[in-house]
Amino acid sequence: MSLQYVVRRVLLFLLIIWVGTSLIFFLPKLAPNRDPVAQRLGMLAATGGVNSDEIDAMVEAYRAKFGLDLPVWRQYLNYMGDMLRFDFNYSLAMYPATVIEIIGRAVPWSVGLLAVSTFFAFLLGSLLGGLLGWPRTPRIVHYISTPFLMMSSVPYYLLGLIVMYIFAFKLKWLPLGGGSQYGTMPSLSWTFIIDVVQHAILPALSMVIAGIGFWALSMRGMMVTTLGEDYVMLAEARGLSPRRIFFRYAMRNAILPQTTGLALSAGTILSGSLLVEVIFRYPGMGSVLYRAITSFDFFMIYGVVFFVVLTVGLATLMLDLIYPFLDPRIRYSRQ
Amino acid sequence: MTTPLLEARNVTKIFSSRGSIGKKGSVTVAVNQASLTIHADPPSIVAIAGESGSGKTTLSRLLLGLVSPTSGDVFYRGRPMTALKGDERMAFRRDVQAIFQDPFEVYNPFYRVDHALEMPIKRFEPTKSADERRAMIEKALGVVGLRVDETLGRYPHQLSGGQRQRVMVARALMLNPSIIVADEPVSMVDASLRATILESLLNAHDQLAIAIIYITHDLTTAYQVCTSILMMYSGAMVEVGNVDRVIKDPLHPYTQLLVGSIPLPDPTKRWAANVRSATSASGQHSTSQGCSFAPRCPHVMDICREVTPPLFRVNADRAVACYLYRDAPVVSPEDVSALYIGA
Amino acid sequence: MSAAVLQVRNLCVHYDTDAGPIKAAENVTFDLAKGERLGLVGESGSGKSTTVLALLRMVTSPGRIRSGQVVVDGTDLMQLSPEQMRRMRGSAVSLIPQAAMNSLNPVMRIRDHFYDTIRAHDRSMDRRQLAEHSAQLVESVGLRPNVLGMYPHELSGGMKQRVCIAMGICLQPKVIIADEPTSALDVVVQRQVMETLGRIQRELDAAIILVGHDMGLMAQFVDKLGIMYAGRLVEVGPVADVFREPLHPYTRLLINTLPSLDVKAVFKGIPGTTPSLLNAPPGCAFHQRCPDASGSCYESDHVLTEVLPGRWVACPCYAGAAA
Amino acid sequence: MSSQFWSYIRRNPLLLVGVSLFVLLFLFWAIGPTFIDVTKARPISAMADLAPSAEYPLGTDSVGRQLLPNLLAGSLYTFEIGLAAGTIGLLVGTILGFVAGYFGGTVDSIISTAADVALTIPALAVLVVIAAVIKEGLNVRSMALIVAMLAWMRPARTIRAQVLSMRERPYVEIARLSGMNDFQIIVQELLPNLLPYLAASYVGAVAAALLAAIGLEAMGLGPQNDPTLGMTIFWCNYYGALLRGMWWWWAPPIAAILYVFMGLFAISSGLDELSNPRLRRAR
Repeated sequence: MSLQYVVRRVLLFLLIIWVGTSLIFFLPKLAPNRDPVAQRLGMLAATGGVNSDEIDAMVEAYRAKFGLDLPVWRQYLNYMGDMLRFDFNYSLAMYPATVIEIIGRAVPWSVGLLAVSTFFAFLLGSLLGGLLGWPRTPRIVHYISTPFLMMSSVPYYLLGLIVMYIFAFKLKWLPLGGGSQYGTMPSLSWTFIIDVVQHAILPALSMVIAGIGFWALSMRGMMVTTLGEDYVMLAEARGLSPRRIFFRYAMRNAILPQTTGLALSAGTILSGSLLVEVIFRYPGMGSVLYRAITSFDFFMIYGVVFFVVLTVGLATLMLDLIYPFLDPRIRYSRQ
Repeated sequence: MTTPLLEARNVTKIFSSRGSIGKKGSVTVAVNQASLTIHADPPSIVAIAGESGSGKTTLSRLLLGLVSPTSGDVFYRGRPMTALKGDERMAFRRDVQAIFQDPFEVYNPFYRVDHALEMPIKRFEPTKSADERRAMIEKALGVVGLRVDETLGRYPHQLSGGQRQRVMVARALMLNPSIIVADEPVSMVDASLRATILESLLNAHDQLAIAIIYITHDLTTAYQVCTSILMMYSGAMVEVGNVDRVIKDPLHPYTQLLVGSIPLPDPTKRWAANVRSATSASGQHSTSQGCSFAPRCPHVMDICREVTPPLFRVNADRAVACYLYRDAPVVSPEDVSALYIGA
Repeated sequence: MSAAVLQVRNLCVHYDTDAGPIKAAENVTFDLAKGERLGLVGESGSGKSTTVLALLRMVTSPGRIRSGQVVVDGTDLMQLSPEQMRRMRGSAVSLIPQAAMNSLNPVMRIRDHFYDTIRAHDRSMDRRQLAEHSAQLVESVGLRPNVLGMYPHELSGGMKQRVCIAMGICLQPKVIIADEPTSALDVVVQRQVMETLGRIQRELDAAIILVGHDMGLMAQFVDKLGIMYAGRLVEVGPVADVFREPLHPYTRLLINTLPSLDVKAVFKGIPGTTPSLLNAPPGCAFHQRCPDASGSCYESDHVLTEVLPGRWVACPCYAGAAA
Repeated sequence: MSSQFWSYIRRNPLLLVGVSLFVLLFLFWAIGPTFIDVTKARPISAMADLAPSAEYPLGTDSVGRQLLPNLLAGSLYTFEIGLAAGTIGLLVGTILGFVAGYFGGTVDSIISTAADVALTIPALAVLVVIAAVIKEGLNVRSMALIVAMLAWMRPARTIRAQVLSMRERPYVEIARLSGMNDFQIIVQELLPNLLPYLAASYVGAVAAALLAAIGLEAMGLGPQNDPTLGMTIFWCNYYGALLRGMWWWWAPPIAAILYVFMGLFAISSGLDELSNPRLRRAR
């Protein structure tokens, strides 16, 4: 892998973060009714409350950094400085908690759910897709997989509502929502782990079911293309067993574009998982975002959006850096 | 002397794939300082021969104005190609026609074959009525021996490879060009159908006075069709001259190697086992300096690796870019054409 | 003649389409002796590629082998179970493919291609033996052993083709099928690759079938030539005899079309086009283009018959000679 | 031509299924309003929390919307948003894709990088920022515009890749030798061959726009006063319809969304087969 490749990928990553962060700054500026954040702050200050002094101080600090008397570029520099230091200010709705504290608590839940369900969806989906593209696969597999393929176009959270109704509400097999039993403290005990897993099953299931079909569809297409390659034909002529051809020659090569697909879909998958969290009241970033939206907690919204962009940016960067290890044509190109 | 129809003067074409994000760029010198002159009167009939990667196809695309040179100039009737605008450019487009290698890919799969024949008339002679167009097309198909009812109204995949290529010949002839650049016109056509295509090219030259540039890797058909030949290796011209002399008595070590490797269709003349004059091109890249054939050449000398050899005029109708012949006078690029015009 | 190592009898391959069967190979019959070189030559659509696939029993749907025998060293491949057939591929009959550019798995090292091939047939070798054997093989085709550690895209076209040759002989097959092995290569490399192939084949004393459309290459390489036209084998005979005195009218016309360095500006083609293999009209497949066609040619197809010692032809012009 | 079309449709039942699903849906939208009073989709049109009955075929919700009119109006609004956003996205994406693929060079680098960046940043995240700021002012039209802003990248990418591979085809060179200029080549030579891809991209763009719009709405970031399907799901979630056993509230919008997505899926699978040259050449 050439250094140039790594540098270019890292530059692309930085570009993504920069564009994403700048959008968070500039998009609200386009709003017709001036600065919604200032408005919201003014409203909070007017209502007063227990911490009215601190709120006044916060409003003052905000005005010093982003007041309308400041030129936009100064505001932008102040803003970028804050972002680089991960300083997203206080949560407007859950004052005096800071945005970063709340996000810090939510991130592990989100990443855990997202990583596990994407892993299984990708793995099972690719395997199923491989089988569907393989001529020796029995017809029964095609029939069984049809519902999965159709489900691929359905948004995760709708499936979430359906599985929730069936398994939690009607059958009462699994908890209705949340990340763990209400009131339990996180610990490394078996009871807690089992509790967490039980709560994660339904949200994960709804993402995996829809995901399997999605990956199976694209894998099937890739598989058909790969099977038409000369090296697969020659592998058969060399007397290799069908098993060997399936795994080492067909699946191995068809999975490469799948990985690229995974990087390209990272944003969509993450968006979907945020909504699943909302449906299941799962204590991740999705629920935080949902609460922030309903309570006009702008600092919180911007903080979560920044983290979402960061997560997706990091995920694609990682996938892009792993890819050359899967594909020697890139690894060894023109050294 | 009249103004040449087409002239390439010291053209170099470098392809650099500019790396997009995550991809590294690379540089290929496809054509290196090549000069070439084609006359309309009397019409030249020249073969440009070489193996894949020799730059022959790129040179043809430079002459067709489909790519522009990195350095050097291509002239059409004395005017630099880049200066051609509007009507002049349309005149050039019509006057310089081409036949390509793959007789399937030259057809837009969306249309019937008629499209390929109608489109140029519509563009070059917009005043022609539908009936007049039809008459032109039918006449052109007749010239190449195709029956209208077996050709028109069909999709490209419904015709055979030979038929498709003959339609392309008809298309080129229909426009009354001064020159046809034929890039490997028969290499993807079955042996039994090659003859008709080559014959119609030769007829176009003999009877319609159309100049022909025949680009090929196949020395036997080059020998059959053309009077002169330009041998290319790695973007440069290595041997230029009368086709009989070049092929029957090759002088450049590379031409010798190539001629010796032709699989002649004669079981009594098999490859002589001991004539292996050059090593294989096992991937080593030619250096920027010196003769690009030097790494494979059995007669390589020190100077070959240092200075690129110019063309040496060995006799009246032949020049060779090899220091084995350095006693002969050097030919300047402008004079190269004298070697193969009217020969 | 010594006992044939390969006997092909009445091999028929059809492709089923909505409009009816396409008879891609019809009654293909020939013998091949140990160490013999057979050239199978034909234009596009002549059925030579289909025949290659059928010899390996690798015709896939919608195609199917309708009938015929392919006997290698006394074993009829058509009677074997799929697993038995798999074991024959590569070990009894091996293939050197047409498009060497894409014939190697781009994400596998050359080494693993060899290991895969050997292990598919023989699990007894350990890693060291595999490595030694593979190194010998690549050296035998004129490559250095360090090629084994490379990936396909690091090799030139000629080197890849040599790798494919080495892989084709690694189990010492009795019959090697070389399907246009040099069609993507330049003439200089082509000559070198063909010479390597010839040397290896002689060393193994294997029989070889060279499939292609290039009569020049056939003239240079093979002992015996089979001409295919429209799915049928129309003539088989010693290569020198066929070139000197072709018997079938198609062979005669085909040889006439070949450009040579002796005559200039004379072009002889074969008028007409290859007939459709779908719903082919009765009679000899060549009758529409044949200058000598007469009565029986329009009615029935002709069987390949030995008209002179070693010379087989499917044409009634020589029916008398057969008697 | 038409007989060819029908014989093709018969061989491609998925396309037929997809198209039929949409024909039925259009009929529902066309004929529905004559039987169903759409104004009853507003709050306080009836008693709250009523189960389905003869009077209220799909019941009512917690603020007294009648749910059958709600479904009729909502599905139409939602589809309008998807269609409008998908159309704008495809149009912009196609133009950018053509420009990038055909002319290459710096223009291509800029467009491709922009598409890559925009594709990586989750659309939902950007949309959330926009929608949160102008939440009160959202209606069906502004919703469509917001979603359209991030619907152009995928079409731009696919079209660019296609144009890039077609640009070097010999038939494009023949067209140039026939005196055609760039514009004529794009319109007459390239575009017709891209029609199947454009159709498939269109379906994909509409589906993606729907997905984004419904997703935003489910977060509450949608037209507050129009009963789109996504907003209905938001209200269900907001009022805990599922936990209260009010299946008649949440099930119909889900069924409607499933219906639309299945229809789009069937059409796109059918078109996929159409645009796959290997399958087409076999005919």
